[in-house]
Amino acid sequence: MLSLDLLAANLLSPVVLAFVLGVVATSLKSDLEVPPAMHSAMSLFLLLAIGFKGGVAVSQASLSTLWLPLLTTVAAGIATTLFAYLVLRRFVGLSKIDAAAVSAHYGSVSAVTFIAARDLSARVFGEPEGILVALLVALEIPAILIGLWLGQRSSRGGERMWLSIREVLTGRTMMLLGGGLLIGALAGAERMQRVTPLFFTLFDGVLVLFLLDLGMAAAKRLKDVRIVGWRFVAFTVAVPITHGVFGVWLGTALGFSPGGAAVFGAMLSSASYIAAPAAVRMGLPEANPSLYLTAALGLTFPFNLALGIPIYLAVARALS
Amino acid sequence: MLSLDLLAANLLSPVVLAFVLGVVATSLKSDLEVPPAMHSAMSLFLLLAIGFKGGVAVSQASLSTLWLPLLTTVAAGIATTLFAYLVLRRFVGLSKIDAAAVSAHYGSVSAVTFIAARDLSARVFGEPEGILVALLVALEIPAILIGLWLGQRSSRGGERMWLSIREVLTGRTMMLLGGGLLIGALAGAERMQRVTPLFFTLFDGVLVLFLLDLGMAAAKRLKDVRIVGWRFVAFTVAVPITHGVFGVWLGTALGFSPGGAAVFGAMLSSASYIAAPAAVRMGLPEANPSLYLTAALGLTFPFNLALGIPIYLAVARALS
Amino acid sequence: MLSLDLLAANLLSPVVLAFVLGVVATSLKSDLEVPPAMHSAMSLFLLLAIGFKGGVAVSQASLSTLWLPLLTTVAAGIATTLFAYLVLRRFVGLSKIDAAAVSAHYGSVSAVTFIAARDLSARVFGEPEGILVALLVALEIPAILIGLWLGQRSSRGGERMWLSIREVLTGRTMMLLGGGLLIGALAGAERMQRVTPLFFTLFDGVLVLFLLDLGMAAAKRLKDVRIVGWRFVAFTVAVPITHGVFGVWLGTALGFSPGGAAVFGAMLSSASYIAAPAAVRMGLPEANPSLYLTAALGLTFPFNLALGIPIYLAVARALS
Amino acid sequence: MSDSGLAWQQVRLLTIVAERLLRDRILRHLDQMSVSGYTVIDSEGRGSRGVMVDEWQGDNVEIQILASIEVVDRIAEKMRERYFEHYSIILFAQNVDVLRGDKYKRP
Amino acid sequence: MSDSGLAWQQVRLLTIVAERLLRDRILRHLDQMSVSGYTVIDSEGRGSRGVMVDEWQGDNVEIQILASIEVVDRIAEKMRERYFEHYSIILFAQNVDVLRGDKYKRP
Amino acid sequence: MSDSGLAWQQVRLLTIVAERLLRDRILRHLDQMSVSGYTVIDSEGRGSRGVMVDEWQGDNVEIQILASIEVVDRIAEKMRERYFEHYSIILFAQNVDVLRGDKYKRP
Ligand SMILES: Nc1ncnc2c1ncn2[C@@H]1O[C@H](COP(=O)(O)O)[C@@H](O)[C@H]1O
Ligand SMILES: Nc1ncnc2c1ncn2[C@@H]1O[C@H](COP(=O)(O)O)[C@@H](O)[C@H]1O
Ligand SMILES: Nc1ncnc2c1ncn2[C@@H]1O[C@H](COP(=O)(O)O)[C@@H](O)[C@H]1O
Ligand code: NA
Ligand code: NA
Ligand code: NA
Repeated sequence: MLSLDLLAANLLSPVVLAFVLGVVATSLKSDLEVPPAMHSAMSLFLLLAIGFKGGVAVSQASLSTLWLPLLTTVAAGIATTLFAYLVLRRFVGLSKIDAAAVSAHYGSVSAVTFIAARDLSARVFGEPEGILVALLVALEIPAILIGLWLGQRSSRGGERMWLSIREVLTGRTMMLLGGGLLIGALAGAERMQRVTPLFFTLFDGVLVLFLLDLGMAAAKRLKDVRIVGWRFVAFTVAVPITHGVFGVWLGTALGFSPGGAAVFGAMLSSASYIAAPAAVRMGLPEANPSLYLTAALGLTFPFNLALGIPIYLAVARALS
Repeated sequence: MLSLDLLAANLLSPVVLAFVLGVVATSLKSDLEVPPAMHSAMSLFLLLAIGFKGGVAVSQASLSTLWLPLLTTVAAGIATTLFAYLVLRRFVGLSKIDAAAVSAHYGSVSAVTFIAARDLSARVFGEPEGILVALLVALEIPAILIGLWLGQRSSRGGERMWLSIREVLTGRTMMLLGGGLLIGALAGAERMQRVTPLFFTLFDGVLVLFLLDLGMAAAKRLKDVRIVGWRFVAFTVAVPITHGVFGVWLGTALGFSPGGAAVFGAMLSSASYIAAPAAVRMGLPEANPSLYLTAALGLTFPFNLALGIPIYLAVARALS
Repeated sequence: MLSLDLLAANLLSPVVLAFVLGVVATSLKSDLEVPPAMHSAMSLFLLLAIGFKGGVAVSQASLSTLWLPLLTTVAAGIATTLFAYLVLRRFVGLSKIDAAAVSAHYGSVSAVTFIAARDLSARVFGEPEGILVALLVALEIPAILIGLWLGQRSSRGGERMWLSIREVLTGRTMMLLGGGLLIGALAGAERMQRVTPLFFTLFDGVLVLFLLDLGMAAAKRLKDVRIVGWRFVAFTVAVPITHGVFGVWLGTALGFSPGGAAVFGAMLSSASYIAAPAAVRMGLPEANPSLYLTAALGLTFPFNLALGIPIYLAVARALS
Repeated sequence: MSDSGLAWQQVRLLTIVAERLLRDRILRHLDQMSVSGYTVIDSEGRGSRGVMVDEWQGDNVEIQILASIEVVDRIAEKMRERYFEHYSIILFAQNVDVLRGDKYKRP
Repeated sequence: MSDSGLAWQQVRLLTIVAERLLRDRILRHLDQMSVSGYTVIDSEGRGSRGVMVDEWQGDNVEIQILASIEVVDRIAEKMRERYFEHYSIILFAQNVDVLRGDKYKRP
Repeated sequence: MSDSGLAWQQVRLLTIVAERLLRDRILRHLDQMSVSGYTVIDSEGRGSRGVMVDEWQGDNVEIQILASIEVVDRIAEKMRERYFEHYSIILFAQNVDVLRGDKYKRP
């Protein structure tokens, strides 16, 4: 099912190779480093650019076709959060607080995984649906809210919960993705054309630099992996695959193209490591951050980048 | 006179929408932020790129046609500074020092307003005259000198004045605009071609990012607006309009195309918020910085960006 | 031999003019500055992009044609290091330690000199051989090892030597150049195409910004020039010319095109100011850093940028 | 305190090192506590927790506050109560000499 | 001062926090005042003025100077005279222990 | 030490300012010396040497370490032995008050 050239096309792409270079550099204790300001600049650029792309797509779509996918996405975000929570409680045996914290990450979404999936998918199947970006925005928040709610039932401080929710809704990720979406939709394809050379043409190149940086960050996280236990490690692979295959099926049921369904699968599969950690750290400070950071950035992200995405593409091809 | 689609073309441009996003993010107390190093990098890029563009234009113009516009621009810079000073003394009732400090800003020029005007003008009327960049450089300095001189008559320390003048002339803005102009003129169009993809093709995209950042800065400045009084607020709109319409008329009289005249109007209308504040802070430390920063960046810049520029375009169209 | 239009083509290129602007700004004590994070970001970009370019070239070359140039390059790196050491001991009269430290720089290579030479060469003779980048990587290290070894014979601490060697091999420069080379070679031309707009199309523009920054750094270094004595200053010009002409001859003997031979000459001629200083500072701390930094960055780099490169081009043209 | 003609006065300098995420909250506390000002410096660090959740903005911040003993104690108390248990945060205090000491001594 | 074999000596540490615009001027003063060195750190802050005119380079700088009591007083006096009235600037001083104390004690 | 109900305890604060190149080595020393943590700040500076070889990463770093007198002396001794002769490096120490003093007092 998972053809070799799909794997090769993915593993030999500059994006994945740059990630590997980052991991190698950190393992060799190289003094290579990406300045923090450059990291922020690239995040900002990538999120805004995704927003713009999605906004242009939305401006060309009829709004009536958006509601069903949007609602389905929110429902899927809630379902995957709860499923991850159950697995973490029953199978991994985490405490309530830790399980809630981790599940918030696995119900939410990683924008970079989305981008990498979109890239490979576009090369294999042609451009996927543009409205997927709108779904990306919709998938980000619900899981975090559910996770915070699950965790704070067993903890003090509901006030803290509202503070955290406020922070997620006005946080950078939402501002850039959501704001970019609005700008793209309001300006429309023609007016956006003058910013195309920066935001669209350079996108893949910036992604390569960003993944070099993420590779270094992921390798640092991996040092904590000994602490977490094999059941937890198994979780970080098995649950994403489950979510991913479920997502591909759901995407196909929604009538997406095979490429779109594969990207939708990768979205459900991915775990947030930008918006969720900050929100969970503020809202559930008792939870152990090593757990969710190691899992989302150190294990699930590399897994999806290298193997997960080709798998979801293969599943999408098989289902179509 | 001010047609609706001109307004729409402006307000729905990604540049203006990005500014609004910045204002909104700051109002919502979002943690969105542009790293200071990225801000500096973008300023540097934009100023150098404008210089390059102007230099290439100047290298293609005959120098004999440059003298009249240059002298007129310097004269106009002095005239608008004095006019602003009078209005601030008589109508707003500022102290001599504060009036001098603020008028230095309104006689000088904002490079970003120039760029935004050039952009809209190019879309509506086609590319305006390239030598406008040389005028931009010429307009920057005189007002600051006049302002410092007006202020320091009533204060101690002529030594301080010379220090400030030295600093304006060797300051970043002059180095990048003036240096870029020289490089562009010396290298010429053909040799500059290899840097076109970075400095010219990406220009509009970088401008969008820069305005996101300026939106956040402007919103922060606006918090001080309560202190300044309604007469001062009226000044920040009425005087720029006056300067702008005067500039359009002057540009038309100089034989510019309608687009060029509109851009020239926007230049005269705009208030400096990079070069002037630093120079005035050093040269007139007794002046209240909240006044000139709130006015130039918090009020006049957004006004021009949203409404002023379309107005000057409409006036130019009517006069031509 | 050195035609005037070759000189003009070089001196009026935006890259050289930007360097001059940087020197002027620093001499005028301007407050112009490139944020450190932007400096690092540009270094990272340029090194990785060179690596990518070379990797793509290597992926298209047959490996059997690579061995001879590679071995010759390593031998030339050792030879130039030893030659520089002899001149520094006999003619300049430096101490053993200082001579070893400086010779490590002159046997190694400056990536920016390589790029500038490649640029001018491409404009004059057409694209030079792509495998030159692989030679650049090979030329970097041997001289540093020889220099450390020369210096540490007369000093304590062999342990320190191994630490330094480890650091050179895992240092940023190697990671980015070597890692980029591997990525480019593994991914191949077709897969790299999506990152072309960032890494290849923008390359020259970024180089202009980088040289503005280097101009400021070089001007700062030049302040120390009084301390070093005229014999040392003579060394910083005469030895690079010798190395450069030798390199052009060697490149021609290796069968390179005239452009390729000229670039090879510029490589041998150039002195490292990124990798070597850091390694030498750690491995030979007794050596005086002002010597090697002033020489490599303050004297030899500007000389090569302005005059050396056109000279090697003229020599290559004469030899072909 | 020195022997010169300058009127050095003693106040207390409190330094807080905390994970970046707490930055805005701590500054909001300070704004409410009649502090005359503060200085914030980006920093990195290692400690007993070593958590860095905010890849975006880098590691830690160091916040320096000049204030009277009482105010410094009140701030320290607040930090202990709110953040010591679950967050990466340390603080230390010392006496320093300032000119214009009244500036820092709002009650 | 500690009890170890190390020869700790007391000198004075002066810390100046000022708006970025003053940076180069203050350093020029220091160069003229026989100071053996200084350390400069970028910082942000809020104070009684809270002015930031230089969007370009960010907020404040913190400058640390190790020197003798006399030199520190001379610097403080100069800062007060030149900048206290109109600019955002504060300073504080304290005693610290250094090794190689002579290094910091040029007259 | 203040008079409040808070249990301030005295420990020693060591500040090292060194050229950027030494950063990772110094931190490796600290990791081996049973220090409970450290804080690192980017800085620039001028001193008796004023060497900056690492254009890439900027100038100096300032490293702050809270520890017992003994550990601080041990670190200072190590720095003197290894780096004072050839590198740009200075250090100073002072007493500060902390809460939870035991945290910093591993032997
Ligand atoms: N002993 C120490 N000396 C200096 N800084 C420390 C020390 N311990 C902790 N820190 C700083 O305080 C932050 C939080 O510490 P912690 O709460 O122990 O994780 C660390 O990231 C360091 O920046
Ligand atoms: N009480 C304080 N504690 C610490 N830093 C302060 C304090 N007051 C002022 N500052 C710093 O000094 C700068 C100038 O202060 P000011 O002159 O009061 O505006 C501020 O931006 C802060 O960085
Ligand atoms: N007197 C001083 N006061 C404050 N910082 C200093 C002083 N002397 C040196 N430094 C700092 O320590 C670094 C190294 O000093 P040095 O070893 O003297 O070159 C300098 O770059 C400064 O950042
Ligand atoms: Na998910
Ligand atoms: Na104006
Ligand atoms: Na060489």
